Amino acid sequence: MNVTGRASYSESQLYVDGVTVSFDGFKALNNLSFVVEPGEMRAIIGPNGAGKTTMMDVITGKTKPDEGRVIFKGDIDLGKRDEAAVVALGIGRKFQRPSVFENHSVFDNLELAIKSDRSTFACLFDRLDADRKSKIESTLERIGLAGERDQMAGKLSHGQKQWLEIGMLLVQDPELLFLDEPVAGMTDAETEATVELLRDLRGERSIVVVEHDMAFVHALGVKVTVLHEGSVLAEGSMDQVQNDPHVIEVYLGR
Amino acid sequence: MSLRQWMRGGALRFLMVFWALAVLVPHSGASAAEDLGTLVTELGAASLSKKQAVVDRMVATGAPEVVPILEALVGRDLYTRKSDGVVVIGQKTSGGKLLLTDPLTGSEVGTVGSREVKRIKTNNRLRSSVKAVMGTLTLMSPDPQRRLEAADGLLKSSDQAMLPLIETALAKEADAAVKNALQLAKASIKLQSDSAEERLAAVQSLADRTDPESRVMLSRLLLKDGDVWREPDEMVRATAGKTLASMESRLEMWRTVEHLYQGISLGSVLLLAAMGLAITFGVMGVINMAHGEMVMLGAYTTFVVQEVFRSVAPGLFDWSLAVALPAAFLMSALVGIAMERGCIRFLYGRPLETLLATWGISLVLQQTVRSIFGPTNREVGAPEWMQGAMESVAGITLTYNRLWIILFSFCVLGAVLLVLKKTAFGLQMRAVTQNREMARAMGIPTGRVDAMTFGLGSGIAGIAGVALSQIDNVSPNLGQAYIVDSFMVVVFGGVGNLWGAFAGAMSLGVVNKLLEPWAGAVLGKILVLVAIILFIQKRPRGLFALRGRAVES
Amino acid sequence: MSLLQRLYAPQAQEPGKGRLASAVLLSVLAAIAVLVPLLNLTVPADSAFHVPTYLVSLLGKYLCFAMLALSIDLIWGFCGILSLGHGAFFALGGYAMGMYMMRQIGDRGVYGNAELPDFMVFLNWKELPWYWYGFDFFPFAVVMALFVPGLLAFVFGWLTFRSRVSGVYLSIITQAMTYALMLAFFRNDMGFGGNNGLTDFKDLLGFDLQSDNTRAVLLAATCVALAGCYLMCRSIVASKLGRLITAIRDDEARVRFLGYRVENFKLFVFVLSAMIAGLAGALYVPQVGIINPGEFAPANSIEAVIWVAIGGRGTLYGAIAGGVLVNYAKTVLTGVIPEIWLFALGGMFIAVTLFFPKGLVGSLPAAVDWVKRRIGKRNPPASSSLAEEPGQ
Amino acid sequence: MGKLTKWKSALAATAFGLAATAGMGAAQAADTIKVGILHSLSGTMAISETTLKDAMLMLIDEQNKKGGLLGMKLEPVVVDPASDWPLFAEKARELISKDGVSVTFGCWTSVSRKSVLPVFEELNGMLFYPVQYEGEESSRNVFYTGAAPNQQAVPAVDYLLGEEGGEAKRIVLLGTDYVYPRTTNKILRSYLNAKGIADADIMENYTPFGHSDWQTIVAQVKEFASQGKKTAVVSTINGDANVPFYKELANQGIKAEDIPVVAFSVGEEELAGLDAGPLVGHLAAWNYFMSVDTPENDAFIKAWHAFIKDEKRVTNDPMEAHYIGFKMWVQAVEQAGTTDVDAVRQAMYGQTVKNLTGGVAVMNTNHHLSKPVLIGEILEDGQFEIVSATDDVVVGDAWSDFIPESAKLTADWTYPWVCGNCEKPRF
Repeated sequence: MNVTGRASYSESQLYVDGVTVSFDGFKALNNLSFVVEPGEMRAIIGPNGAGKTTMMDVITGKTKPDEGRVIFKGDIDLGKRDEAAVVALGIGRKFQRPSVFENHSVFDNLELAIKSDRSTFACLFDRLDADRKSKIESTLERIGLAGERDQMAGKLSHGQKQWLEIGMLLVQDPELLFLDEPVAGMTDAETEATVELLRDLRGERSIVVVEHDMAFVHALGVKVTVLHEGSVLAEGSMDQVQNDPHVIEVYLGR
Repeated sequence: MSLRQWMRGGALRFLMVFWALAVLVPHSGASAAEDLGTLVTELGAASLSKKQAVVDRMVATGAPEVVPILEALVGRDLYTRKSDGVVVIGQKTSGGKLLLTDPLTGSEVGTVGSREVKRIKTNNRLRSSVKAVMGTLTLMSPDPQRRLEAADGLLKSSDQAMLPLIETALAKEADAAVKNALQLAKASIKLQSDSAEERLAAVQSLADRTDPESRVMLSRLLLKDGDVWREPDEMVRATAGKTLASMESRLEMWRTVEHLYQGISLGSVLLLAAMGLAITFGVMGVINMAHGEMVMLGAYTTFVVQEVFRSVAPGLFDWSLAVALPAAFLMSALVGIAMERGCIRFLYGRPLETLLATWGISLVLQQTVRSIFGPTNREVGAPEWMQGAMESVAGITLTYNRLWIILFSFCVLGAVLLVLKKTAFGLQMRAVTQNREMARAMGIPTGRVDAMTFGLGSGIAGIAGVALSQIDNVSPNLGQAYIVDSFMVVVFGGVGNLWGAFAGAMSLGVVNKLLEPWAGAVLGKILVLVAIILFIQKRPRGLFALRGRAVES
Repeated sequence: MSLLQRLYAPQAQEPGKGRLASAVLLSVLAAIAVLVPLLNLTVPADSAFHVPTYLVSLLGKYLCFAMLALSIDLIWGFCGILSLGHGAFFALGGYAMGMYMMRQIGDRGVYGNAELPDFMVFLNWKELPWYWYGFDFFPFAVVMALFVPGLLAFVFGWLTFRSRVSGVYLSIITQAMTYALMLAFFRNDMGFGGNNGLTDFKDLLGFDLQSDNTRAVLLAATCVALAGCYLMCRSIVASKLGRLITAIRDDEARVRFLGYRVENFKLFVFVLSAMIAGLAGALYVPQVGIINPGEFAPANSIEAVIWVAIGGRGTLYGAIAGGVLVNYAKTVLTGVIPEIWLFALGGMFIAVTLFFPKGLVGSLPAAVDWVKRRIGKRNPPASSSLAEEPGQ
Repeated sequence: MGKLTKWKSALAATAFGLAATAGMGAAQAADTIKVGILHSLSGTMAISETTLKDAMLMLIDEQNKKGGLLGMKLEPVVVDPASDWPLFAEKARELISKDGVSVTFGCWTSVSRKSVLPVFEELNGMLFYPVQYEGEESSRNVFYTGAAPNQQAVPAVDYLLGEEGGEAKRIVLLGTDYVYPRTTNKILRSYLNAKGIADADIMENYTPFGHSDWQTIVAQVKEFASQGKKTAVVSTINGDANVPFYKELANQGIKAEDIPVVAFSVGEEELAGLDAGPLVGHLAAWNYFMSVDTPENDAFIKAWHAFIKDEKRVTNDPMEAHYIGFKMWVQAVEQAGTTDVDAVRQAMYGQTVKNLTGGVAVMNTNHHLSKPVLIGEILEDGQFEIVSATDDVVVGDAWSDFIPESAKLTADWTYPWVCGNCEKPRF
């Protein structure tokens, strides 16, 4: 399956170009390349060990690529930046395991996440202004946690934690969002609500969803990239990739 | 065969001794032989500085009884009886009393308490010269050890008149060590020759050696007494200087070898101390501050085992360590299991709390040992085969106890690796530490495996205690001295990896020992600690860290 | 809004019990600062209300240890960084103050040498090493008592947090740090008096160290400093930065992916904590009269961590209580049962870990709730949780 | 909870805290004379100091059997300063202020003595310090019953340099890195220089406390000794480090006849912890050896064995120092008729006690004893055989003659000097 051509890279949101990462000889990513367009929502699927999490680690600055480049917004090389710098550029990431600050209230979680001066001393003397406060309140509404505003995040249900984490990303105002298994462990109703939420976000910003749940990916109805052994196996609409013989082999064969 | 028996063995020997004694004391011909009995009494009464003269006169009598008397003198078995001032030879009996014999006749003259006699004092100088005299008498002994001592004595006296005796002995000698010592003695004697050529030849005969004795001989030639050279001949001096310089340069390489050996030896001690910790801390995640006390318990077990041997079977003392090993393992392992069951198992998942509790346990264990055994050091003896050192020809010293400890630490490492990799218990242990829930679901008794694992780690610490008792104090503080170092080794090597502990211990040991001659012991250690801190910055998970996503989360 | 105002501003984080404990703590400190000197200096020695001088210096010592415990709680209880080397910062602060007092001796030393301290005289030092310059001046010494521990913490933390060394690795290398410093200070060549350290102090700012007045003032100053540090820590903990460091403790990766440079926040708290420890050391030395390399011993740092755990970590006041409590127990036990006091102390550590995982003071609210429930109070308690529950 | 109740509870807590601590200053009983014993029973120094605590208990017990002192029983007050130097100061203050002891016997390390010194001076207490030390000190409130450098180090070196000791021409000074070895070695170096031994023939090496790996240093000593001149080692290695040092020495085959080691901190107690066989012939310099054959010593050893209920326990020099110190104090109290520190101090000067080793110890006005100096060789059984003894007692010098700054000082606590470190009399 061929990779999207060079032509689109200067105006792309994210351009992953031939990235290779290996751990003690094992190639977690092998010459991985793909492009995400501005405003696009993309689903990335792949079996365990396909390199999905490592891919996100590389893009968000946690892991440095051994080879290849990651270009953001046409001219920013992410390969040399750490997590904080990547976030400051406007990239948000939700983890596979919901990670919220369990010993803080829901409101505090959002307050810590909201776009503001990240320097140490600014935080020491920071007071929440009205603008940010109203933004937090509106985000609370949006993720459906207004009623749990002052509850400890640790007391939330699994699905609520997922939403809170998405909310924490939203208040950062990122241009590009990575969501790692946003509906893992959710009930059907919660999954549906999440699909609504994501559809609602569509067009506002570029979103990459990494997911196992095929029904969910189907429901999103977006372009799908299939990873396998650290590189792209197939790309296209859900229906296209589902019928791709390579994909069938990887998922069903052997 | 004691010297006395040997002396009485035959006329030939008697003649030889007589001849040796005759040539040994050049001024012996001056006066007629004195009465040995008077001399012995005089020896008992003489002050330390006068004794030398009395000994010389005793030798001059040429009587064969002199040898056992001198032997007793050097062995500190010669006494004067307080009641009548008679000189006697005393032998310790099992009851703490002394069995007295007459030095001249060898007949028993009674048994007395140790406060009823007074030991005839000797000092290093006197013993040294008496041993030199005796050397000539025992050079033909069938016991190589005695011959070696004799040769050393000859080296010390370096008497010209002994040269023919040495030549004869050299021709017959088969034992390499004795031969070596004899050659040294010969060179030493020849260096005192009046002929410059002979001295030169002697210097040249030393060219292949690097041992301290020959270097002492050569250096002496280069000394000045005031403005006068000790060695008058310039040619001899120049050759000696050159020979010495070439010895030094060869020695340089050997010294590096010696430092490496010392480093590996220190490393093996660290490895032993840290290996148990690599299991309790590295594998189970328990910050076990009582680890040092497990080592201490092992050392005290050794002490107890040896006490039993001393009182029950003193003849088998050399085997005491073989018994102490399993005993120490069991002792420490049982205490470890009790600790785990009684306390630590309630704290899994809270590693920092284990620090607190085990610190408390370590205080309690220390005080317990102090209460039972007292606060002072306890004597742990070394079996015969762990005493002394291998002196290589190159002049470097490899001590046997360290050699054994190096071997021992490797064996323990191998055994532990085997247990972990090849046994069902090892498999269960790895399963439990990797995924407790899954292991339990598969029917592994996780509680028992935890206890056994902790017991294994503690038991290894106990074994380390047996080894450490051979080189360090056996006191309640023993453990404290090793705990910080052990943690350094485990963290430096990489937590949870026995090979990491091995590599960590060896590199820390070797680096420390290579730095020590240059920086001194204290600064060397500080530098190593700083290096560890910096190294951890470079590899935050230690030397043998697994890299990858799974490890980090 | 000032720091102090913010302290009392209601926060979602602050259940009532934290404030109550603060009030109790501050009033106790105020009472000690005022009453003890008063009862020591004005009440005649034979009165029942007389506080002996012996107690004054003992209390001062406890409070210095409490301050060290406070500094450890700030970094451990809130930021999750277990430092097993905080004794080093304490000792460095102590040495700075000791050096000042050493210089104050002037020519009253045994050799009457105005230029050099006694230990340098008999070790044949020809001149004062450069790093002793400036310690004739009290303000300089005080600045150094804060600056040197701060600098060490900065360099150490900057290296360590940037390389993301964490967990037990960090704990062990902090231990390596204090161990290396101990060995270094033991060396007589270092110029800090070797094993004997600095001792034989005469006066501080011209006041005789052996007079009851000076002791009383030192105790009061310690109370004030401890209260000040407590308030500062409390306001920091309550600020956004405080919530952020707690977040770092609970989920460092999340904070990082929110765009914060975690290492800077850790560094800030670490340096601040080291400076508090340094201040505690500086106040400690004039009250005990000696500073020596033994204070750097890894065991001392571990013990200080244990005070915090005994008191209850993540509460600040718990750490202070733990520091005082354990040291008080040590004083009593070493005098009353000198042969077996280690059993008692060790047993206490084990028991607290097993039965009061939140520490003695940290478990108080729960105990109070339990008692209240038993009594059957009409109004259920507002919150049953602890002030700040430590995470993993 | 109202504001008022809050304050009430705060006050109550304060009062409770004070009451609890004030309770420690309990009233003192007047029918006994209290004797403080300030020796570490735990921590690193417990190994040496616990024995001294037991020795003091024995001496006090014996005195009580004789009817006590001034018609009162002696009551020992034992505390544990736990090898923690600031704790020494705290405990000293506790003994004097709270327990009201009349005299204290204690300390081992110099740093512990330095730590308690200001306390004894401030509260005018009286301390008997029983261990050999570096000198350079004389306090009005301390009596030094151990050896000063001129009572141990200098005679020992004299012996090594002399004919009997083997006429050493090169000296290795090995020590633990703290004040006592540093000072002693400084004194020795200047003494050796005066005896014509050049600096090139002196090797000085310091190791940390508890140093356990002696391979390198012992090898260095061997190397240093292989330069053609008779070499001897003077060891000021402290406590714990000695056992591994001697083990390494023995294993590397250094015999006393070749390179004798004379130690100032190794006595019967230390040798009890190792197999002395390979060490036979190495030396130690002390003012007391257990092997000394006098009736006083026999009685002392017998009493000690009976008290400690262990025939294997040894006696050593600091124990004798406590024995002398305690006897002198008892005599001084009897002479003064009171336990008042000032009166007892005056009565102390010139007190004489028969040494356990023969001869008579005298307390001088510089608070140091005159004692004989003995040099012994290690025997197989961990005892010493005396090979040299001073003809007469040696007066302990507080200030060494071999350190220029110190040579000019005089310690004399009687009129007209009344000073521990003066160049001219006060009055």
